[in-house]
Amino acid sequence: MGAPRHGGTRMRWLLGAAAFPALFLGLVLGMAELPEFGDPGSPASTHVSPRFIEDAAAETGAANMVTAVLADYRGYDTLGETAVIFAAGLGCLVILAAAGGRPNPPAPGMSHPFGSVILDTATRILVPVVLLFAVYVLIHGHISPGGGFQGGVLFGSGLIMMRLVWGPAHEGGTHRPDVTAFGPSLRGSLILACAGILGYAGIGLAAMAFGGEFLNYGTLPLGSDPAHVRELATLGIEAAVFLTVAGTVGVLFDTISIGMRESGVPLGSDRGPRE
Amino acid sequence: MRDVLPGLLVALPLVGAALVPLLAALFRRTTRAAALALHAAIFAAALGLFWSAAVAGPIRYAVGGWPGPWGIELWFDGLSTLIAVLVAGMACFASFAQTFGPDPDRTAPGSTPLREGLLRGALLLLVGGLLGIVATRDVFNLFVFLEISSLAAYTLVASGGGRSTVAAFRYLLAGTAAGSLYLFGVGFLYALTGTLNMDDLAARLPSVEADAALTVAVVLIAVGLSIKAALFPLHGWLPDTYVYTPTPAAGFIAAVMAKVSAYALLRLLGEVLAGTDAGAVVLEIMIWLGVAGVVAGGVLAVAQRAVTRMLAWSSISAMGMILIGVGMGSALAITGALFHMAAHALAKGCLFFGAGGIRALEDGDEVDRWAGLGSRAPWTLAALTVAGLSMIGIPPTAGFFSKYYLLSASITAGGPAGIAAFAAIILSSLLATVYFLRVLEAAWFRAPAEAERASSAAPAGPVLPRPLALPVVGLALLIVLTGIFARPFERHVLPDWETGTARIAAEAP
Amino acid sequence: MTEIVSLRPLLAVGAGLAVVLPILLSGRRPALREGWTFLAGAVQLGAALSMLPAALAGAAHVSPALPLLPGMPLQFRADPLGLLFLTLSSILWLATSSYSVGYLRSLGLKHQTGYFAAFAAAVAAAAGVALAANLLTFLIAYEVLTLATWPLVVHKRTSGVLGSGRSYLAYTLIAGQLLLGAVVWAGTLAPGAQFTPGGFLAGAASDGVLRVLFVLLLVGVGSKAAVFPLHGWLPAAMVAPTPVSALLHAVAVVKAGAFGVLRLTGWVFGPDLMHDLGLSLPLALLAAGTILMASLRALGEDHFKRRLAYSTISQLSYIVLGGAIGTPLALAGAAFHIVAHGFLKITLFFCAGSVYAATGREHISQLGGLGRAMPFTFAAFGVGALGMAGVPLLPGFISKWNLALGALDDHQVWVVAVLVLSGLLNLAYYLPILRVAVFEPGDRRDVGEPSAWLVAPPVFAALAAIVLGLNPDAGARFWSLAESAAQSVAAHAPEFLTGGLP
Amino acid sequence: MAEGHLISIGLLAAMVVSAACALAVKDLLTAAALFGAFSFLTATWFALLGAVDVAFTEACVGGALTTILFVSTAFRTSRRFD
Amino acid sequence: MTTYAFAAVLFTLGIAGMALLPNLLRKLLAMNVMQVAVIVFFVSLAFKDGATVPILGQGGDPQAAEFMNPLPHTLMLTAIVVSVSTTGLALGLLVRIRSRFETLNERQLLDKLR
Repeated sequence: MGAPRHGGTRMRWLLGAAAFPALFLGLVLGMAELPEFGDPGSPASTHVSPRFIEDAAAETGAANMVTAVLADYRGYDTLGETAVIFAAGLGCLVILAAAGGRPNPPAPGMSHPFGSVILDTATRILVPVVLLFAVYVLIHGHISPGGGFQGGVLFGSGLIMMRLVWGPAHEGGTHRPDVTAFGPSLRGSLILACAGILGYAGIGLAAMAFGGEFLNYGTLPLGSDPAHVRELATLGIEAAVFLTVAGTVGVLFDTISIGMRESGVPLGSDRGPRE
Repeated sequence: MRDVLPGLLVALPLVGAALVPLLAALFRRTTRAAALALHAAIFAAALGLFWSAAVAGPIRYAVGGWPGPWGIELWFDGLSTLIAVLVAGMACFASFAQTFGPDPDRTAPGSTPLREGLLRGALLLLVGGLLGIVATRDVFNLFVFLEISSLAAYTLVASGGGRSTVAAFRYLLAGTAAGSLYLFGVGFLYALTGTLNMDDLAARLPSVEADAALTVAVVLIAVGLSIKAALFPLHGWLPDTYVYTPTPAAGFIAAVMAKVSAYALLRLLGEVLAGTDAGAVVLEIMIWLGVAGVVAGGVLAVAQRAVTRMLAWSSISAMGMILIGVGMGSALAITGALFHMAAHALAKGCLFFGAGGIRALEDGDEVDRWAGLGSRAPWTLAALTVAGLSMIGIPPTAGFFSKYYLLSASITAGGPAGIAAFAAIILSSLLATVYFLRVLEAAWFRAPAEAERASSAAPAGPVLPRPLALPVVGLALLIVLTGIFARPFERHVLPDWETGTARIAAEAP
Repeated sequence: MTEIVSLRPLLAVGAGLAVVLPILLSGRRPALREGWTFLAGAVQLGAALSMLPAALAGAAHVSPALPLLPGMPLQFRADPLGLLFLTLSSILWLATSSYSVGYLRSLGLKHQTGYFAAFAAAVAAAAGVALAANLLTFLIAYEVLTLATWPLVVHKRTSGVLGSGRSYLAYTLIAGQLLLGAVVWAGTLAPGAQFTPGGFLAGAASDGVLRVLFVLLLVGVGSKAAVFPLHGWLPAAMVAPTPVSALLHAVAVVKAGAFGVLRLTGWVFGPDLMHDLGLSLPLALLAAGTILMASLRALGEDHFKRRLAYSTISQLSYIVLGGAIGTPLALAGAAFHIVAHGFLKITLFFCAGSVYAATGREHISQLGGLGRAMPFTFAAFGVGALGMAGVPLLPGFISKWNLALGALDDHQVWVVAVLVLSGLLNLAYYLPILRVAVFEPGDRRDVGEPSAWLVAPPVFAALAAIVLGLNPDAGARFWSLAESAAQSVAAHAPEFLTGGLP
Repeated sequence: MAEGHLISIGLLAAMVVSAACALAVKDLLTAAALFGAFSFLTATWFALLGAVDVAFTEACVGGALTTILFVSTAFRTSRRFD
Repeated sequence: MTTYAFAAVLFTLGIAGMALLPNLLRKLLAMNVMQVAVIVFFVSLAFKDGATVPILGQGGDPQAAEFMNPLPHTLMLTAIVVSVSTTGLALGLLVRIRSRFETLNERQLLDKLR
């Protein structure tokens, strides 16, 4: 944090030697008085959460209680969460990619494809499975563990695998066969991420349009049985989150590791600071 | 009206933060108009909420239709709507200033339509985060929006390139440490009470016997939010951050960023945790930290040669004063703290827009860069003078009245802390007099440096480009108006605060 | 004291402020710009005179209360003391404005627009100080006065001038902040802090607290009234152009300080509380010490305006002395001395300015032979000097006479001795100036009376002083105002006061 | 649940050790690898405690993504901490 | 109680690392450890003896004691995402700092900054 003048390293270690044991002791003393680990009668287990356990399935139609709380009871939290990861994507774009001026240093390893045969065939087999599994995780979010976030990251890691093995989508010089063309450019990832946030907030505003509070899916005209309506809306929410997370993971990887620039061309073969 | 505005207030910024970059990415044209329209809409929503909260009493809004401790609630009383109006208003000025491009560091990246769109999206995200903090009634939701506003702020700080990236990284470390400390504190509270809703927490906390755990929770939350609010002695990150941030963002961040964390501190320690004796002790300590902050900030501001760094240290002094108000807890003190937040936000925003612009155009940050500017641009400098006078606390600006409230609160509080606070506030005004009038004297009464006058006829033309000059003059007008029409401030904020704490006390089992 | 709610007090205070913007805007047409100043002066004087009969009949015009802070509105009341100071400052503002026109034109000073705008703001602030109904309004007007006069003091903008400007600000703003603290404290002890004849703090807190509060308030107003330890800024402020010095000394700033001390002793604490707390005697001694010290210092001063500055420091302490004694006669004498000193000192400053404008000489030793060259100026100077010394048939005598009677009512014989001694000292440092000017030879070849704009004001002020000396109630009935002000304070402290009015 | 408790303590100990090593080691790639191990150990502990969703997320978001980013930063900057 | 203690150990390790390590990248690692510590603490709050994973089996009337507390799990999903986002942004900053100042050592950076 606010590091004093460099002459102060001795002082900094001294300060550390005193402050951090005190912090640890305080935490442990405080923890001693917390309810016992695993005690079913603790306030946390008896006050608010019983309703989530007992009524989640009936009220929101989701078997996975965590997803029920995540998408429905505390859906506003998850909107904030999506905004957080969107902010990270935006930040990396502003800092690394969308800058006119001086280019970033060339990235030695990452921006050139490995291109060994074994990796090539393994990727051809693995990537479709990963992407399919990602979509499965998204669809079954409210029944089995998983959901928008996990699906998004898996989808993103699929993209990353392709980037690693076959190099960035727009190889400056020789163009690998169409396979390498798959995967969004930087601008595409940003559009994906924006679409996710707009989708999520859109569903929330739609609920308001039909007379409910913000993000109150009960009012949406998606059928008669309210639990079923909420289940569908949860799926919509998860899909929106999926888009944002997938887009942002793409942006993070492209800007940080490959150093891709706004023009979508990797840095290595960049033609001058600003077209 | 009352059931639509809360949703709009929180949704519009996030929608805007996604829409503006989308437009920039798709159409590659400037997105100035769209951003300004969004900020105006958000400001209108905030004003509407302020009006309806004042007329028809506080609004409780259950997001997602789930009330009480299960779902997340938003709470709009005089207190939170006032800060919302302040944030949304300053955001309009900042958005207008964002068309002003030059950054302090020559190696800063040039501007392209996509980059401009992204920066506008970051500002909207920052406003969304801050409004989320102001509106929420749920302690974990507060953490989420604290992180959104912080991440957006790191981006805006780092957009200056070069040295601002280092300042942004150090700000990120401090901010994340603060967030984790706060979250740990929330974990303790959740373990002790089982709920995350502030009203529910306030009702259940007095009946908790685990004193040590409660003290740890209060200390963790207080330290976490104090780092975010740059309260002395946890202010390490602030000077570099405010100095190296590009001007449009610096004006907004310097004006409201730390204040919203101070508002969260006030909400939690002043209202929710006030019932616990650990809370009372921490509040007492905070008064003394505030006093130390006021004095240290003032003294170090006097010691600075660069204007923006001087303004950064004077912010630390002002946050100290707000801390004193929060610490005392009496209705008068809280009104003083809030009024000082408003007055300081307007004045500091105006000064940073002015100083940043002058630093960029005059290519230097020292006080004598300001020599002779008064004759070149009288109206802009008059506005900066009004802001300076408000910082010192000269009537009829708003700064005078907020200091008046704080002084009378510290006198009625009495005791050693009260006297120390009284003396500290008087001393801070004196220190402010020294370092502000030094700048104003240079601007109005000192001829430009000989070298400059010899080289070229005093460079005529405006001192600030239009996207900065307008916010500066507009904010100066607001400062004087807030000063004179302090009554609505007192009539709406005061009763809500009293009824708020009284209501929570009544609900306790 | 019945109250008539009317807008006239606001008109009196607002006239100066309202005219600031037009002056700034009409920078290119000097004639129009001066017109604005005179218009504001006339409006202010008219409003003051219109409130006169009511004040004398015991009723006071009160402006509607603009609610500013809990329990402390922004309110103006035209009570006798306030009206006395308001009328004096508006008359002298007109005189100084006409003098300024001539002075600035003859010396061709730059930034005249800013000068007149700041001047108008300063006088408006002085009017605000005069008519303030409670401590908060007094404080706000007080701070605005400080800021309005700062640009005037540093008008010449050279680095030396800026230095003395900084010292001026240091004294006055530090005092302002202490006053802010004291006003807040008083506001909490006695909500509303309205000025009430005879004081409103009786029994509001323990004696110790009240004494500390009194010291804080005294430092706040005393620094402007140039009481001994806090007088440093006044001589340093002589770097300002002469009309500004006239403003500082006679019209607004220092007068506001002295007026503040009177308010403090008569309307905040009140004479009997002062005596109970044992504050009267130390304050009186402080005032007496200032009188003598400043007079001695003036003897040794060769710079013309700085000698006048030290004479002001000593003359002002008469008012502080009157406030300290607290008997009705002493208060009436002190109040009237505000007027007397106003007219006399402004005459002396106008003469000093005319000499500087005509010959550029600033030191008394260089004044040789000017007496014959500038007869009217030095005649007026003679009247002013004699008036200052307290020679009968001039206003100075009336205020000193009543001060002495008031002191005797309170059995303070030593005060009379101080008054006599200071009278002699006045003569000791004023008459040599006349002697040098009239009798000593000096080159006065191309020296003559400066333009009419520069001669008329001192002569007018001298004549007014003479008229006032003969009939203190002439014109704006200053004496009856002073007397009714003292009477209102006395009415609230019957058991303390023994002597009646003559 | 006594024996479950024992495994949980064991995992926690392993987590602390791997975290401490990750911070102590000088070479960035080793640190990234150790940090990956730390994340996956944490994910296993979450699964042990029945927090399956959190385990899933920690494994792929915390473990995989963060490690990839750290390794790629190593390529962008320099392998040795200076 | 011992589980909470481990969370405290990790937290202190993280904060100490952030404050004391000279290299910015290692500070970032320490920051991640600190954030994981808080997540460990929350998850340990959610544990109930004799309860299973908070996912409903084949219907039937779920009882509160049978399932783990889902609320902390939800909160921690958000906390993990927050920690990854901060790390991503921080790494972006570090790449930019490295390219501009050729060092990631805080002491050398501070000298270059002044």
